[in-house]
Amino acid sequence: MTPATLIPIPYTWILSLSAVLFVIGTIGVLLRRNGIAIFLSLEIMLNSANLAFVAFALEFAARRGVAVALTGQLFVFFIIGIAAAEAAVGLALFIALHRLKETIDVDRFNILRW
Amino acid sequence: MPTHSDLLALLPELILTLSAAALLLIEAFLPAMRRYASELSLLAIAGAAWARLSLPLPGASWHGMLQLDAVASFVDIYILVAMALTVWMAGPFLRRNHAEHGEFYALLMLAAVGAMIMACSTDLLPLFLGLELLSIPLYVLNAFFRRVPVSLEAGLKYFVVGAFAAAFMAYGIALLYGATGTTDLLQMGPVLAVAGVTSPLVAVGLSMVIGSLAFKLAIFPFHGWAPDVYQGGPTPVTAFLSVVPKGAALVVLLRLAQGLDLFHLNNHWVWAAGIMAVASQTLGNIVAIVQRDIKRMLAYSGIAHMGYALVGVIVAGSDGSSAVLFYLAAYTFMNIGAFAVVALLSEGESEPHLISDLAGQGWKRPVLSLALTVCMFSLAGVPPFVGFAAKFLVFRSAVNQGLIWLAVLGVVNSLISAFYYLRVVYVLYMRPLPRREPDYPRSRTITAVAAVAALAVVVLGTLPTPLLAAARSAARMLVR
Amino acid sequence: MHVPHLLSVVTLGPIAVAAVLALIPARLERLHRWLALLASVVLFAVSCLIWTGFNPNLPGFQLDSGPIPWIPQLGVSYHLGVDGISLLLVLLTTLLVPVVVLGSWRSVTEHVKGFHICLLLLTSGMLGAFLSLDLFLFYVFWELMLIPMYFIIGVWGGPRRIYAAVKFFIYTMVGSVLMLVAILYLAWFNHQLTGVWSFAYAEFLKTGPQLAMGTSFFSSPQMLVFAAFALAFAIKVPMFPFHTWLPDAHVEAPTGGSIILAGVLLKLGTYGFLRFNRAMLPQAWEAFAPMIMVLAVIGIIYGAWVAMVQPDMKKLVAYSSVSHLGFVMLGLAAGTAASTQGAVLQMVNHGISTGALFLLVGMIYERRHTRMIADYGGIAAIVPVFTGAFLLVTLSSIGLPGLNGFVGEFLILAGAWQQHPLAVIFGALGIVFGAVYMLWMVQRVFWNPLSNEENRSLKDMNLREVLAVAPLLVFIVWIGIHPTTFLSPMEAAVRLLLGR
Amino acid sequence: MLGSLWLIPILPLIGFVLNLLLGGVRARKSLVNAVGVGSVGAATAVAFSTLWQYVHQPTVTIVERYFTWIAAGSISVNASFQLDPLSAVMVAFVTFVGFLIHVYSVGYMHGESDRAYARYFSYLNLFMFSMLVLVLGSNLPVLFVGWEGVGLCSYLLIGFYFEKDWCASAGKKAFIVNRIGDFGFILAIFATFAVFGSTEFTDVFPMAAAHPQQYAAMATVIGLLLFVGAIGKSAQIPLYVWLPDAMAGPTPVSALIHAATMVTAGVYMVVRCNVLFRLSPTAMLVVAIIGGLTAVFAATIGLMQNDIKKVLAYSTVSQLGYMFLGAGVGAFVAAIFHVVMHAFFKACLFLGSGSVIHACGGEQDMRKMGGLRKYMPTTYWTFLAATLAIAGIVPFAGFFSKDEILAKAFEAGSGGLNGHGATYYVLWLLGLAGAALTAFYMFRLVYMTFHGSFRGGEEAEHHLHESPWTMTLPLVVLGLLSLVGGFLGIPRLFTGHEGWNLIERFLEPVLLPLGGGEHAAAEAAAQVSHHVVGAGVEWGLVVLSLAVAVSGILVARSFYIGERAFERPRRLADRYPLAYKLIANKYFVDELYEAAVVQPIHRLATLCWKVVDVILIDGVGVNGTAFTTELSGDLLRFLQTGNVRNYALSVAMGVLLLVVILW
Repeated sequence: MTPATLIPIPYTWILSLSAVLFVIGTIGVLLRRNGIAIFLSLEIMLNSANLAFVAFALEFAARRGVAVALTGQLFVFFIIGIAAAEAAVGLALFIALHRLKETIDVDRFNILRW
Repeated sequence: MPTHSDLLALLPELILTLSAAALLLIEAFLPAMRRYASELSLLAIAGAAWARLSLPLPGASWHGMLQLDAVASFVDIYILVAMALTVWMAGPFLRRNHAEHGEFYALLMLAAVGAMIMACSTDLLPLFLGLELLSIPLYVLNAFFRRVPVSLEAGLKYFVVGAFAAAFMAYGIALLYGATGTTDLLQMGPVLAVAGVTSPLVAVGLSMVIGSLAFKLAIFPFHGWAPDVYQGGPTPVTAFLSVVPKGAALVVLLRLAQGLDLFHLNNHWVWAAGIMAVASQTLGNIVAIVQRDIKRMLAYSGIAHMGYALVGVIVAGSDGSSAVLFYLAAYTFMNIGAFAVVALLSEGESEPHLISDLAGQGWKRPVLSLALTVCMFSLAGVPPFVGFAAKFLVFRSAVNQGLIWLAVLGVVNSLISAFYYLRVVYVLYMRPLPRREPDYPRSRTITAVAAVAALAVVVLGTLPTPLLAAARSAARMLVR
Repeated sequence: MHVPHLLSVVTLGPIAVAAVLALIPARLERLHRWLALLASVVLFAVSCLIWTGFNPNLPGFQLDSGPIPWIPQLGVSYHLGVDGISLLLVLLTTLLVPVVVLGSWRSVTEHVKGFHICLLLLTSGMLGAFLSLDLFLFYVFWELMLIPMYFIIGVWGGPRRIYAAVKFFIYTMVGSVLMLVAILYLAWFNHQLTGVWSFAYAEFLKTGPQLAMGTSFFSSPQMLVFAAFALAFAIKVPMFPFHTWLPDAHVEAPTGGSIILAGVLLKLGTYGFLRFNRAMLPQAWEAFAPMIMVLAVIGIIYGAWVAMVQPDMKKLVAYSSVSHLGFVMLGLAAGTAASTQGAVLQMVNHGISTGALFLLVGMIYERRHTRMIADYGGIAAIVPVFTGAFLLVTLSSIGLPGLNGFVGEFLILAGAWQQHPLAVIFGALGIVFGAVYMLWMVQRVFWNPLSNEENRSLKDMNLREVLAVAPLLVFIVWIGIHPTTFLSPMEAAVRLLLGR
Repeated sequence: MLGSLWLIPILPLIGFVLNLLLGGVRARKSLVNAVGVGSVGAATAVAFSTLWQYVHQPTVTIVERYFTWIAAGSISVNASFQLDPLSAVMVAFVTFVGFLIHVYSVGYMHGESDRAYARYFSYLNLFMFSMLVLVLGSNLPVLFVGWEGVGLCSYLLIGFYFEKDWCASAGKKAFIVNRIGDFGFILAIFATFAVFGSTEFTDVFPMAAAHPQQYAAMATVIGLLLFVGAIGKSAQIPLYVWLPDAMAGPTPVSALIHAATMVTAGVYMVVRCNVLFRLSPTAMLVVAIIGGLTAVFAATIGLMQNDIKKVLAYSTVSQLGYMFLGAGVGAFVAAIFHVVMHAFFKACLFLGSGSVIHACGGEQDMRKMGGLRKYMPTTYWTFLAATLAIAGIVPFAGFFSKDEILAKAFEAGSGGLNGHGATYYVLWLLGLAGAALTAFYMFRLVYMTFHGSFRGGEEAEHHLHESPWTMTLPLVVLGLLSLVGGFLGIPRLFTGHEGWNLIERFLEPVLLPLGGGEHAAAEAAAQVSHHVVGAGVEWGLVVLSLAVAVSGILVARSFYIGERAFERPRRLADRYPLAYKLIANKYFVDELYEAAVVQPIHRLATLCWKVVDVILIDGVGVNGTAFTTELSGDLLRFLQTGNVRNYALSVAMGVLLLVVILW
């Protein structure tokens, strides 16, 4: 096998996928009531951003005829790291909440309102 | 590989980060030292401030990703001062609530570092990092009293909406990157000037970035979290939250507005931002009128105030920018002063901070009440307090830019705001002490914080010249 | 004798004294009272120095203190100056302050320290507003008055004091916020013309008249700016539809508060009209004068009528102020030299007469803790001295020739007649109604059979109270018999001001 | 003395101040007398010595300027006095009568407490001061000072017994009704300033007299406005209502202020401004009509009053009417003449009635009097003299003055003055009728009071006594003056040449000749009419008026004397119940005013307060706004559901919004 035989996927497809993912994630955050589910939706949103970055990075690399467009790729790593950090904090929060109220249904947390 | 000068440029941030780490270690291995955590962090802040003031400003560094100019230093100092006041009042506050943990300060410092990074970054990458570094500790800090339901709830809400907004930020940056092929604002500007905003990628991306910044500022309609979080979170955290992220976000917005020259780039921008500004002012003020809890009221007032500040951002230019920077400083003092008093005039964290509970305190706690009164009048924008000078500058910039309608709506709004600020004052002085007198704690330190803030409000209000000079020179850097 | 920065001494002195009082423990009430009294008397003495140092032949501003750059980046400067018009009002203010201190000697019993601090801050605010020659500075002083007055009404006031205090504050602010925008606009316009940032009154005097008049109200910068200023001042005066804060504020405020409110604060409105609207925006003034005149006449008659049916003495006097200030506005709107001078003099007269009325009402309130006219009647025999004083003040306020009130009204109406006889005819009706409501009150309070036994034990005025009223009575007669003492200093200033 | 006119009013002013202080320390009455009466006495002395010098030198107008009172812009008023024949006459009788009445008061008021006594005299002195300023003032504003001053004093003195609410009300009524008049007066002053640029008599009148046509129109305006003031002060229709109530004051006050001096100020002012009136036929006519009507109208009311002072009050109103009639027909001198004569006999009448009331222990109802002649002869004879004078019987004072006025009215009619001949004839007839009525009600009063037998009950009769000398002395003096005073102005008719008409000759210079134009013609016409009316006609008039007066007296005699006294009037009343009711209730004028003026205004005021202020402006406007704001806050707060997902939604929506706008 030689790389030459590989058929590159048009970056627009990847972009579309990321857009779809982002929308899915957004809708997930807005509709799901379970804290973990919301949290996962957030992860989806972030990862859709990653996809977009990668896609653009590929495209730019191709256009500029360089091996890799660094900025885009870099960003992905940072976002992954940040996602991890958010995960840590988020899960900790949900555990504390569960301790307090035996539930992580976010709709149940509305003492503070009006 | 970062050069020596790059490291030096970030010395304040480094100092804070290291001392944060140190505090964590102390927390782990020298619990006895806990009691001095607050003092230690004050030392660290002082050090950072010294570094920022004494070291020369290198300007562009880190491959031009960071722009350490007068603006950055102005904001850094402002962040450090705000943080110093917060930390100062945090000591006795935590002691009172038996939550004296070094992490608190460590997290505060990290958040501050995040804000400082945001303030100086001209590239979207460090900007995003700073934003997250600012947000994540704050998620934790809001939920710091993890046995207090409201505190946890505040943490939850800030986290969910914050992360949501952050995701938007990330995706928005991605789109901008896609549209312009760069994440550097300074390079982005010319590209956009050619391309224009009409391309969907840019429009959407820009909207997402601006939106998530507006979220930090709690500008309508991104304000939803603010009242709940303010009300629920520990008071010093609220104080910090109400000024530091806003400072950072506003500066970023200014950099965007300047770098991309939004004012001329797209005339829709003026309308969009104008509507958001006026809406925040109106909603904030009108809803604040009916609030019973003073922290919640201050949250709404904060929404309104960011509305005023946004007017300056719209105007941009040296006039607008300097006005915004001045506004930040002014807002810090009056807001932190108010929260300091609130921290003292409450029987406990889980208790609501009802305005009506202040009845008659005016003559019982003269210094504290006077400080609160000064802050209230200043927030209402009554001379000779700094709040007036700030509003004056913002509206002046609007009028000079021909945006008289923004100025008029602004002053009308500050008129409405007088309603609820006055209520606090008359509850303090004109209502009798309740029969069952609330036993509010006494703390020299927090009183001192309040007094210092109030003093600053008066002095900066009567002699705004030096501060204004600093703000203007900073703004000049921004415009150039 | 020459004192450098005399005006600054007068304006900022009270703040300094207030700071001193702030350091003295609150429990030393007598000390606070005496210090405040001493300070206010000295203040009056100093303002008399201004009077002696004042050259009535110079039309412009004199004894300037400043201009000292204050916020150079914006062209804001600290600049005080006095001309014949502000001179009189400064004298009035400083005359009333000691009266207030004496009048509050017994009536203000709690938070004595706070009261006197507020009073002194208020004094600074008023004097500053009269003297400042920089519109930023003026605005600062103008708003500065709000805070202490808010406290005076709200803390030491009557049962509905909080409502009254907030109403006063918001009402006044409604006007002043738009004035702020107008000032900003003027500054911008001035910069367009001259290229310098400045808030100096002198500058605006030059550039203000050059504001375009436009075709319609909303397309006319000058008219819009005028309206913004006018609203602020009309509320302060107060002119007819904007007057409803006044009765509440007066009734709820403590005696001292009412005296200052009626005596000085209202004058800031009329003063503002003269100093800013009239002088800076002449064309717009021409356009608005008829409207102002109509409102003024309405105010004269309306105020008199409503006063007539008031059951509460303080409210009656409050509405009478609406009527009297209507005369002042009529004089200003007519705009002849005579009517304008009359208006300025009438500001002083009203300050003295109405101040005295509030003082006297306060005295009797201290004794019986009611202001209802119905609770009195036939007390003349029991408190003859008080009756005499009250009668004299009443006569002055209904404009009996030989007392101060007449001179002012006479000049206003006589001066206005040359331009607008119709307005004068209606205005003069106010003199008739004035007699009706004042004398009716006098009859129901002092004459008639002694209806209420509780009044039999009323005490007549004591020495302190006599001392508090005496200076006012002296001026009532003095201005009535020899008004030229007070008319001549302002003549040049008024001529200059109208000359524009 | 001629150099210091200010001395005359200043003395009473000093008296006023001193008496106030004396009252403060409750000084002895004798001290108060010394100050009160002394100061006025001194003033009188100064006045007469001044006048003595004045009449012994060519009659010029002396103006003394003291200082600039009010000066601003085009308005400039001097504090200055002027002495000319007119003010000379006024000063003379004001000080003289005033002095007498001060003396009288010493006796009349001795019952008061020391404090009240001092208060009384201080007010009285203040009145003298104001009245003298009024007559000496050399320009309208200064005159106005006195004008308002006397009004104030009348207010204070009517309400002297302030603890009686009707006295207090009467005082207030007097002041306010006068204020309505002053409204006109002060407008007249403004108009004068506007037209002539000055209000100095010595500037205005010559100017006006020199250019009649030029100033005719404005003269009408100013004249009518001035007359409004006069109507108020001199109690003419429709503003006479305060004077009868003013009788609530002590009787000497009624005598001095509400009969002799103050109420005649209106006449004085009209005569003073005669130039302006003569320029304006309209004004003249109005003055004449008002005067004539009042003369009769008041007289009819006087017919049925039973309160002795009320009768005199209405007779005063009526007599003032005569004076204005005189002025209105151009008989300015006659008007002033009548003012002076009236001062003598009406003061005498009031003082007499005071002495009667004093004797009857405060009783004022004539139905409870009668037959007092034998108890108090001095009072009776002086009173009778004055009555004959007012009735106009030769040779008493009233005859000459009143007859002069009627004659002039007739001349005006026959001469067709200003082309209103018919009207003036009617007015003359009214005057004649009034004369009859006057004679009737005055003698009714005399008969009811002094003749017949006492109806006041037994023990009241024991207390009847003649008054002390302090009271009778003034009576005697005034009685004599009512007898001989008229000789000051004996018309040419009697003596054959003008020379004997002293007062006319003395006052001539006050009537400046009008220069040129049709006014001169009118003047000439008026002059001519003098001679149109031949001596025969004049004698006829004299006889006629005498006959009328005598008939009035006879009717009164037949009504109220003898065993069938009081029957006829009762029968009349029964026959014409309506007329009786109407007159007995003074034509319900007070009630009318109450219903037509006072109540509506009061209601309107209440409406302004309760509806416009409280409901509209404050309720809807102010609190309404505040309420709306708070309400919208209360609604908007529910956007804050507390549900985190909604916040997230709003963020998403916000971004969407931005996209839409920015795109």
